Amino acid sequence: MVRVEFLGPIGKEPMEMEARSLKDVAKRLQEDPTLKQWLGQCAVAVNDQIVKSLDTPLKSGDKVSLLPPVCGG
Amino acid sequence: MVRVEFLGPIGKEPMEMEARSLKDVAKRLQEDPTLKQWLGQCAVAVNDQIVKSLDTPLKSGDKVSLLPPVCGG
Amino acid sequence: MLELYPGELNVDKIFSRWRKWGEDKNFGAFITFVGTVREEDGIEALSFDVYEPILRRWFEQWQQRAKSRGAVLRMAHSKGNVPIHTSSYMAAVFSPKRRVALDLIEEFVEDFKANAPIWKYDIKNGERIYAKDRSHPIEGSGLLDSI
Amino acid sequence: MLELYPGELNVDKIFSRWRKWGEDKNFGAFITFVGTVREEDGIEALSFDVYEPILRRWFEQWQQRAKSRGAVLRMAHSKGNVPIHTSSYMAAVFSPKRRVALDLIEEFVEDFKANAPIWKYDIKNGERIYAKDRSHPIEGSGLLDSI
Repeated sequence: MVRVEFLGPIGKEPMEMEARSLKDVAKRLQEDPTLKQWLGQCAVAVNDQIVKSLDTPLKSGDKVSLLPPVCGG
Repeated sequence: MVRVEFLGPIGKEPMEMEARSLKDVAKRLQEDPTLKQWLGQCAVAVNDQIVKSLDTPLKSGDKVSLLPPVCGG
Repeated sequence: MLELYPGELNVDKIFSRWRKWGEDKNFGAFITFVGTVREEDGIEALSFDVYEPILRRWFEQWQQRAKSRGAVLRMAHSKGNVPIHTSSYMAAVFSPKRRVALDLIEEFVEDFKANAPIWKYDIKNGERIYAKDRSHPIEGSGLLDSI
Repeated sequence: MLELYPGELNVDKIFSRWRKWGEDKNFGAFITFVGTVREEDGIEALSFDVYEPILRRWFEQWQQRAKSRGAVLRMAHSKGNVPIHTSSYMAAVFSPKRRVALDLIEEFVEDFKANAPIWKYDIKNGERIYAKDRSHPIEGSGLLDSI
Protein backbone atom coordinates (compact mmCIF):
# COMPACT_ATOMS: atom_id res chain seq x y z
CA MET A 1 0.00 0.00 0.00
CA VAL A 2 1.22 3.53 -0.78
CA ARG A 3 -0.18 6.64 0.88
CA VAL A 4 -1.25 9.59 -1.29
CA GLU A 5 -1.37 13.01 0.37
CA PHE A 6 -3.00 16.17 -1.00
CA LEU A 7 -1.19 19.31 0.09
CA GLY A 8 -2.33 22.89 0.64
CA PRO A 9 -5.66 23.96 -0.82
CA ILE A 10 -6.69 20.59 -2.33
CA GLY A 11 -8.33 19.84 1.00
CA LYS A 12 -8.77 16.11 0.51
CA GLU A 13 -8.08 13.36 3.06
CA PRO A 14 -5.07 11.07 2.32
CA MET A 15 -5.77 7.87 0.33
CA GLU A 16 -4.18 4.43 0.60
CA MET A 17 -3.83 2.33 -2.55
CA GLU A 18 -1.93 -0.53 -4.19
CA ALA A 19 0.53 0.83 -6.78
CA ARG A 20 3.79 -0.38 -8.33
CA SER A 21 4.60 2.89 -10.05
CA LEU A 22 3.33 6.44 -10.30
CA LYS A 23 1.45 5.42 -13.43
CA ASP A 24 -0.82 3.23 -11.27
CA VAL A 25 -1.44 6.22 -8.97
CA ALA A 26 -2.19 8.49 -11.94
CA LYS A 27 -4.76 6.04 -13.34
CA ARG A 28 -6.47 5.70 -9.99
CA LEU A 29 -6.59 9.48 -9.29
CA GLN A 30 -7.91 10.23 -12.78
CA GLU A 31 -11.04 8.27 -11.84
CA ASP A 32 -11.77 10.74 -9.02
CA PRO A 33 -13.91 13.66 -10.27
CA THR A 34 -12.97 15.89 -7.29
CA LEU A 35 -9.33 15.81 -8.50
CA LYS A 36 -10.04 16.68 -12.14
CA GLN A 37 -9.19 20.38 -11.70
CA TRP A 38 -5.97 19.60 -9.77
CA LEU A 39 -4.04 16.85 -11.58
CA GLY A 40 -2.98 19.03 -14.51
CA GLN A 41 -1.56 21.66 -12.17
CA CYS A 42 0.10 19.58 -9.47
CA ALA A 43 3.74 18.61 -9.05
CA VAL A 44 4.37 15.20 -7.49
CA ALA A 45 6.79 14.10 -4.79
CA VAL A 46 7.67 10.56 -3.73
CA ASN A 47 8.93 10.42 -0.15
CA ASP A 48 9.33 14.21 -0.24
CA GLN A 49 11.45 14.26 -3.42
CA ILE A 50 9.89 15.96 -6.46
CA VAL A 51 9.82 13.45 -9.35
CA LYS A 52 9.38 13.98 -13.09
CA SER A 53 8.58 10.50 -14.46
CA LEU A 54 5.46 8.35 -14.28
CA ASP A 55 7.73 5.29 -14.39
CA THR A 56 8.99 6.11 -10.88
CA PRO A 57 8.65 2.75 -9.06
CA LEU A 58 6.75 2.58 -5.76
CA LYS A 59 6.93 0.10 -2.92
CA SER A 60 4.73 -0.48 0.07
CA GLY A 61 5.02 2.34 2.64
CA ASP A 62 5.96 5.01 0.08
CA LYS A 63 4.39 8.44 0.39
CA VAL A 64 3.16 10.25 -2.73
CA SER A 65 2.38 13.99 -2.35
CA LEU A 66 0.49 16.25 -4.72
CA LEU A 67 1.66 19.88 -4.70
CA PRO A 68 -0.76 22.39 -6.21
CA PRO A 69 0.39 25.83 -7.50
CA VAL A 70 2.42 27.69 -4.87
CA CYS A 71 2.76 31.29 -3.74
CA GLY A 72 5.07 31.87 -0.80
CA GLY A 73 6.30 35.18 0.53
CA MET B 1 38.42 84.79 -9.48
CA VAL B 2 37.31 81.16 -9.35
CA ARG B 3 38.14 78.82 -6.51
CA VAL B 4 39.59 75.38 -7.29
CA GLU B 5 39.22 72.67 -4.64
CA PHE B 6 41.02 69.32 -4.48
CA LEU B 7 38.90 66.62 -2.90
CA GLY B 8 39.74 63.44 -1.00
CA PRO B 9 43.28 62.11 -1.20
CA ILE B 10 44.74 64.87 -3.42
CA GLY B 11 45.57 66.70 -0.22
CA LYS B 12 46.25 70.11 -1.76
CA GLU B 13 45.07 73.50 -0.49
CA PRO B 14 42.41 75.28 -2.60
CA MET B 15 43.66 77.69 -5.29
CA GLU B 16 42.17 80.98 -6.53
CA MET B 17 42.64 81.95 -10.18
CA GLU B 18 41.29 84.02 -13.05
CA ALA B 19 39.46 81.81 -15.55
CA ARG B 20 36.71 82.31 -18.14
CA SER B 21 36.22 78.63 -18.87
CA LEU B 22 37.38 75.24 -17.64
CA LYS B 23 39.98 75.28 -20.41
CA ASP B 24 41.74 78.15 -18.59
CA VAL B 25 41.71 76.11 -15.38
CA ALA B 26 43.06 73.03 -17.19
CA LYS B 27 45.97 75.03 -18.67
CA ARG B 28 46.86 76.49 -15.29
CA LEU B 29 46.68 73.16 -13.41
CA GLN B 30 48.75 71.37 -16.06
CA GLU B 31 51.63 73.65 -15.09
CA ASP B 32 51.59 72.26 -11.53
CA PRO B 33 53.88 69.19 -11.24
CA THR B 34 52.17 68.01 -8.03
CA LEU B 35 48.93 67.53 -9.98
CA LYS B 36 50.45 65.57 -12.88
CA GLN B 37 49.38 62.17 -11.52
CA TRP B 38 45.84 63.37 -10.74
CA LEU B 39 44.49 65.33 -13.73
CA GLY B 40 44.07 62.28 -15.99
CA GLN B 41 42.03 60.46 -13.31
CA CYS B 42 39.88 63.23 -11.89
CA ALA B 43 36.28 64.13 -12.68
CA VAL B 44 35.42 67.83 -12.50
CA ALA B 45 32.47 69.64 -10.92
CA VAL B 46 31.49 73.29 -11.30
CA ASN B 47 29.44 74.53 -8.36
CA ASP B 48 28.92 70.88 -7.32
CA GLN B 49 27.62 69.72 -10.72
CA ILE B 50 29.78 67.20 -12.59
CA VAL B 51 30.63 68.66 -16.03
CA LYS B 52 31.89 66.96 -19.18
CA SER B 53 33.11 69.85 -21.37
CA LEU B 54 36.19 72.09 -21.19
CA ASP B 55 34.11 74.84 -22.79
CA THR B 56 32.03 75.14 -19.60
CA PRO B 57 32.05 78.91 -18.93
CA LEU B 58 33.12 80.20 -15.51
CA LYS B 59 32.36 83.45 -13.75
CA SER B 60 33.82 85.08 -10.67
CA GLY B 61 32.83 83.23 -7.49
CA ASP B 62 32.43 79.83 -9.19
CA LYS B 63 33.76 76.75 -7.44
CA VAL B 64 35.64 74.10 -9.43
CA SER B 65 36.18 70.71 -7.70
CA LEU B 66 38.51 67.89 -8.70
CA LEU B 67 37.23 64.41 -7.78
CA PRO B 68 39.86 61.65 -7.80
CA PRO B 69 38.91 57.93 -8.16
CA VAL B 70 36.24 56.93 -5.62
CA CYS B 71 35.53 53.88 -3.51
CA GLY B 72 32.56 54.15 -1.17
CA GLY B 73 30.90 51.41 0.82
CA MET C 1 19.15 28.46 8.76
CA LEU C 2 15.45 28.05 7.85
CA GLU C 3 13.04 29.32 10.48
CA LEU C 4 9.26 28.92 10.53
CA TYR C 5 7.03 30.94 12.85
CA PRO C 6 3.32 30.86 13.64
CA GLY C 7 1.90 34.24 12.52
CA GLU C 8 3.79 37.41 11.63
CA LEU C 9 7.59 37.69 11.82
CA ASN C 10 9.36 39.86 14.39
CA VAL C 11 11.49 41.43 11.65
CA ASP C 12 13.79 43.60 13.79
CA LYS C 13 14.61 40.74 16.14
CA ILE C 14 15.34 38.26 13.33
CA PHE C 15 17.42 40.84 11.44
CA SER C 16 19.46 41.66 14.52
CA ARG C 17 20.06 38.00 15.36
CA TRP C 18 21.14 37.17 11.78
CA ARG C 19 23.42 40.23 11.59
CA LYS C 20 25.10 39.34 14.91
CA TRP C 21 25.64 35.78 13.70
CA GLY C 22 27.52 37.10 10.65
CA GLU C 23 29.41 39.82 12.51
CA ASP C 24 32.67 38.00 13.22
CA LYS C 25 32.74 35.89 10.03
CA ASN C 26 34.39 38.47 7.76
CA PHE C 27 31.48 38.83 5.34
CA GLY C 28 31.66 42.15 3.51
CA ALA C 29 28.06 42.08 2.22
CA PHE C 30 24.79 41.26 3.97
CA ILE C 31 21.54 41.65 2.05
CA THR C 32 18.07 41.07 3.45
CA PHE C 33 14.72 40.85 1.70
CA VAL C 34 11.55 41.46 3.75
CA GLY C 35 8.12 40.64 2.30
CA THR C 36 5.19 42.47 3.90
CA VAL C 37 1.46 41.83 3.47
CA ARG C 38 -0.08 44.60 1.35
CA GLU C 39 -3.52 46.00 2.00
CA GLU C 40 -5.43 45.33 -1.24
CA ASP C 41 -8.78 43.98 -2.40
CA GLY C 42 -10.18 44.40 1.11
CA ILE C 43 -8.15 41.58 2.68
CA GLU C 44 -7.62 41.49 6.44
CA ALA C 45 -4.64 39.16 6.35
CA LEU C 46 -2.90 36.50 4.31
CA SER C 47 -2.62 32.94 5.54
CA PHE C 48 0.00 30.33 4.66
CA ASP C 49 0.27 26.56 4.53
CA VAL C 50 3.86 25.31 4.51
CA TYR C 51 4.95 21.76 3.64
CA GLU C 52 8.06 21.60 5.72
CA PRO C 53 9.86 18.41 4.52
CA ILE C 54 10.09 19.57 0.89
CA LEU C 55 10.72 23.19 1.89
CA ARG C 56 13.73 22.05 3.93
CA ARG C 57 15.13 20.01 1.04
CA TRP C 58 14.61 22.91 -1.35
CA PHE C 59 16.37 25.25 1.08
CA GLU C 60 19.29 22.86 1.66
CA GLN C 61 19.92 22.66 -2.09
CA TRP C 62 20.10 26.46 -2.21
CA GLN C 63 22.40 26.50 0.81
CA GLN C 64 24.80 24.18 -1.03
CA ARG C 65 24.69 26.39 -4.12
CA ALA C 66 25.41 29.45 -1.95
CA LYS C 67 28.26 27.64 -0.16
CA SER C 68 29.97 26.84 -3.47
CA ARG C 69 30.09 30.62 -4.04
CA GLY C 70 31.38 31.40 -0.54
CA ALA C 71 28.00 32.65 0.69
CA VAL C 72 25.43 31.71 3.34
CA LEU C 73 21.64 31.96 3.06
CA ARG C 74 19.05 32.43 5.79
CA MET C 75 15.29 32.44 5.57
CA ALA C 76 12.28 32.90 7.83
CA HIS C 77 8.61 32.35 6.90
CA SER C 78 5.26 32.50 8.61
CA LYS C 79 2.69 29.72 8.98
CA GLY C 80 -0.99 30.59 9.46
CA ASN C 81 -2.40 34.11 9.49
CA VAL C 82 -0.35 37.27 8.91
CA PRO C 83 -2.22 40.63 9.18
CA ILE C 84 -1.80 43.39 6.59
CA HIS C 85 1.27 45.63 7.08
CA THR C 86 3.14 42.90 8.92
CA SER C 87 5.76 40.58 7.41
CA SER C 88 5.57 36.93 6.41
CA TYR C 89 8.90 36.36 4.66
CA MET C 90 12.55 37.22 5.20
CA ALA C 91 15.56 36.04 3.20
CA ALA C 92 19.21 36.96 3.64
CA VAL C 93 22.57 36.43 1.97
CA PHE C 94 25.96 36.88 3.57
CA SER C 95 28.98 36.87 1.27
CA PRO C 96 32.57 38.10 1.23
CA LYS C 97 31.89 40.57 -1.63
CA ARG C 98 28.82 42.37 -2.94
CA ARG C 99 28.47 40.81 -6.43
CA VAL C 100 27.68 37.30 -5.21
CA ALA C 101 25.24 38.67 -2.62
CA LEU C 102 23.37 40.78 -5.20
CA ASP C 103 23.14 37.85 -7.61
CA LEU C 104 22.11 35.32 -4.99
CA ILE C 105 19.36 37.34 -3.30
CA GLU C 106 17.67 37.76 -6.67
CA GLU C 107 18.04 34.11 -7.77
CA PHE C 108 16.99 32.81 -4.36
CA VAL C 109 13.91 35.02 -3.96
CA GLU C 110 12.72 34.32 -7.52
CA ASP C 111 13.13 30.56 -7.14
CA PHE C 112 11.43 30.76 -3.75
CA LYS C 113 8.40 32.37 -5.42
CA ALA C 114 8.38 29.74 -8.18
CA ASN C 115 9.09 26.53 -6.29
CA ALA C 116 8.88 26.71 -2.49
CA PRO C 117 6.00 24.48 -1.27
CA ILE C 118 3.96 27.22 0.39
CA TRP C 119 0.30 28.03 -0.30
CA LYS C 120 -1.24 31.45 0.14
CA TYR C 121 -4.81 32.32 1.14
CA ASP C 122 -6.60 35.65 1.39
CA ILE C 123 -8.50 36.24 4.61
CA LYS C 124 -11.65 38.19 3.76
CA ASN C 125 -14.56 38.56 6.17
CA GLY C 126 -12.98 35.80 8.20
CA GLU C 127 -12.97 33.39 5.23
CA ARG C 128 -9.79 31.67 3.96
CA ILE C 129 -9.68 31.78 0.14
CA TYR C 130 -6.87 30.09 -1.87
CA ALA C 131 -4.99 32.77 -3.88
CA LYS C 132 -5.28 30.68 -7.03
CA ASP C 133 -4.73 33.49 -9.54
CA ARG C 134 -1.43 34.55 -7.93
CA SER C 135 -0.11 30.98 -7.58
CA HIS C 136 2.37 29.23 -9.88
CA PRO C 137 2.54 25.54 -10.80
CA ILE C 138 5.85 24.09 -9.58
CA GLU C 139 8.31 23.01 -12.30
CA GLY C 140 7.22 19.60 -13.58
CA SER C 141 3.53 20.01 -12.73
CA GLY C 142 0.86 18.05 -14.61
CA LEU C 143 2.69 14.70 -14.43
CA LEU C 144 -0.34 12.77 -13.15
CA ASP C 145 -2.49 14.12 -15.97
CA SER C 146 0.01 13.14 -18.70
CA ILE C 147 -1.40 9.73 -19.63
CA MET D 1 16.78 59.90 3.18
CA LEU D 2 20.60 60.15 3.08
CA GLU D 3 22.27 59.89 6.48
CA LEU D 4 25.94 60.44 7.29
CA TYR D 5 27.47 59.36 10.58
CA PRO D 6 30.90 59.83 12.17
CA GLY D 7 32.41 56.35 12.56
CA GLU D 8 30.67 52.98 12.32
CA LEU D 9 26.92 52.61 11.69
CA ASN D 10 24.51 51.33 14.32
CA VAL D 11 23.03 48.87 11.82
CA ASP D 12 20.20 47.42 13.94
CA LYS D 13 18.97 50.85 14.97
CA ILE D 14 19.01 52.26 11.43
CA PHE D 15 17.35 49.12 10.04
CA SER D 16 14.60 49.26 12.64
CA ARG D 17 13.92 52.96 12.08
CA TRP D 18 13.79 52.55 8.29
CA ARG D 19 11.51 49.52 8.58
CA LYS D 20 9.12 51.37 10.93
CA TRP D 21 9.01 54.33 8.54
CA GLY D 22 7.86 52.02 5.73
CA GLU D 23 5.50 49.96 7.88
CA ASP D 24 2.23 51.80 7.17
CA LYS D 25 3.00 52.76 3.55
CA ASN D 26 1.82 49.53 1.92
CA PHE D 27 5.21 48.51 0.50
CA GLY D 28 5.33 44.76 -0.17
CA ALA D 29 9.12 44.56 -0.53
CA PHE D 30 11.93 46.02 1.58
CA ILE D 31 15.53 45.16 0.72
CA THR D 32 18.59 46.30 2.63
CA PHE D 33 22.26 46.07 1.75
CA VAL D 34 24.83 46.29 4.56
CA GLY D 35 28.53 46.74 3.78
CA THR D 36 30.92 45.63 6.52
CA VAL D 37 34.67 46.26 6.80
CA ARG D 38 36.54 43.02 6.11
CA GLU D 39 39.69 42.04 7.95
CA GLU D 40 42.34 41.73 5.23
CA ASP D 41 45.93 42.78 4.52
CA GLY D 42 46.42 43.57 8.19
CA ILE D 43 44.22 46.66 8.26
CA GLU D 44 42.80 47.93 11.56
CA ALA D 45 40.03 49.98 10.02
CA LEU D 46 38.92 51.77 6.89
CA SER D 47 38.49 55.52 6.81
CA PHE D 48 36.25 57.59 4.53
CA ASP D 49 36.17 61.12 3.14
CA VAL D 50 32.73 62.14 1.89
CA TYR D 51 32.01 65.16 -0.31
CA GLU D 52 28.50 65.86 0.82
CA PRO D 53 27.15 68.41 -1.74
CA ILE D 54 27.75 66.15 -4.74
CA LEU D 55 26.76 63.01 -2.82
CA ARG D 56 23.39 64.61 -2.02
CA ARG D 57 22.80 65.56 -5.66
CA TRP D 58 23.75 62.08 -6.80
CA PHE D 59 21.39 60.56 -4.23
CA GLU D 60 18.50 62.88 -5.15
CA GLN D 61 18.78 61.84 -8.82
CA TRP D 62 18.49 58.21 -7.75
CA GLN D 63 15.55 59.05 -5.50
CA GLN D 64 13.73 60.56 -8.51
CA ARG D 65 14.48 57.48 -10.59
CA ALA D 66 13.15 55.26 -7.80
CA LYS D 67 10.05 57.42 -7.40
CA SER D 68 9.18 57.04 -11.10
CA ARG D 69 9.07 53.29 -10.43
CA GLY D 70 6.95 53.63 -7.28
CA ALA D 71 9.90 52.99 -4.95
CA VAL D 72 11.82 54.82 -2.22
CA LEU D 73 15.57 54.64 -1.50
CA ARG D 74 17.41 55.18 1.76
CA MET D 75 21.11 55.26 2.45
CA ALA D 76 23.50 55.67 5.38
CA HIS D 77 27.28 56.04 5.22
CA SER D 78 30.13 56.59 7.62
CA LYS D 79 32.65 59.45 7.67
CA GLY D 80 36.06 58.94 9.27
CA ASN D 81 37.29 55.67 10.75
CA VAL D 82 35.33 52.40 10.74
CA PRO D 83 36.96 49.42 12.51
CA ILE D 84 37.05 45.93 10.92
CA HIS D 85 33.88 43.83 11.37
CA THR D 86 31.73 46.93 11.73
CA SER D 87 29.63 48.54 9.00
CA SER D 88 30.19 51.68 6.95
CA TYR D 89 27.39 51.50 4.38
CA MET D 90 23.68 50.73 4.29
CA ALA D 91 21.28 51.08 1.38
CA ALA D 92 17.59 50.20 1.21
CA VAL D 93 14.75 50.04 -1.28
CA PHE D 94 11.05 50.00 -0.46
CA SER D 95 8.67 49.14 -3.28
CA PRO D 96 5.14 47.82 -3.76
CA LYS D 97 6.37 44.60 -5.43
CA ARG D 98 9.58 42.59 -5.34
CA ARG D 99 10.81 42.95 -8.95
CA VAL D 100 11.43 46.69 -8.78
CA ALA D 101 13.12 46.33 -5.38
CA LEU D 102 15.46 43.57 -6.62
CA ASP D 103 16.38 45.57 -9.73
CA LEU D 104 16.86 48.86 -7.90
CA ILE D 105 19.05 47.61 -5.07
CA GLU D 106 21.47 46.20 -7.63
CA GLU D 107 21.51 49.27 -9.89
CA PHE D 108 21.78 51.63 -6.94
CA VAL D 109 24.60 49.79 -5.14
CA GLU D 110 26.61 49.36 -8.35
CA ASP D 111 26.28 53.03 -9.31
CA PHE D 112 27.12 54.00 -5.74
CA LYS D 113 30.39 52.07 -6.04
CA ALA D 114 31.17 53.67 -9.41
CA ASN D 115 30.17 57.29 -8.87
CA ALA D 116 29.46 58.35 -5.27
CA PRO D 117 32.05 60.97 -4.19
CA ILE D 118 33.54 59.00 -1.31
CA TRP D 119 37.20 58.16 -0.82
CA LYS D 120 38.48 55.15 1.06
CA TYR D 121 41.67 54.78 3.07
CA ASP D 122 43.24 51.78 4.81
CA ILE D 123 44.28 52.32 8.40
CA LYS D 124 47.48 50.34 8.98
CA ASN D 125 49.73 50.90 11.99
CA GLY D 126 47.80 54.10 12.61
CA GLU D 127 48.60 55.41 9.10
CA ARG D 128 45.88 56.52 6.65
CA ILE D 129 46.66 55.17 3.14
CA TYR D 130 44.47 56.01 0.10
CA ALA D 131 43.01 52.76 -1.32
CA LYS D 132 44.11 53.73 -4.83
CA ASP D 133 44.07 50.25 -6.36
CA ARG D 134 40.44 49.62 -5.31
CA SER D 135 39.22 53.06 -6.45
CA HIS D 136 37.42 53.86 -9.71
CA PRO D 137 37.61 57.06 -11.78
CA ILE D 138 34.15 58.68 -11.89
CA GLU D 139 32.46 58.73 -15.32
CA GLY D 140 33.93 61.59 -17.34
CA SER D 141 37.28 61.63 -15.54
CA GLY D 142 40.38 63.00 -17.29
CA LEU D 143 38.68 66.14 -18.62
CA LEU D 144 41.40 68.51 -17.37
CA ASP D 145 44.10 66.42 -19.03
CA SER D 146 42.34 66.37 -22.41
CA ILE D 147 44.04 69.37 -24.06
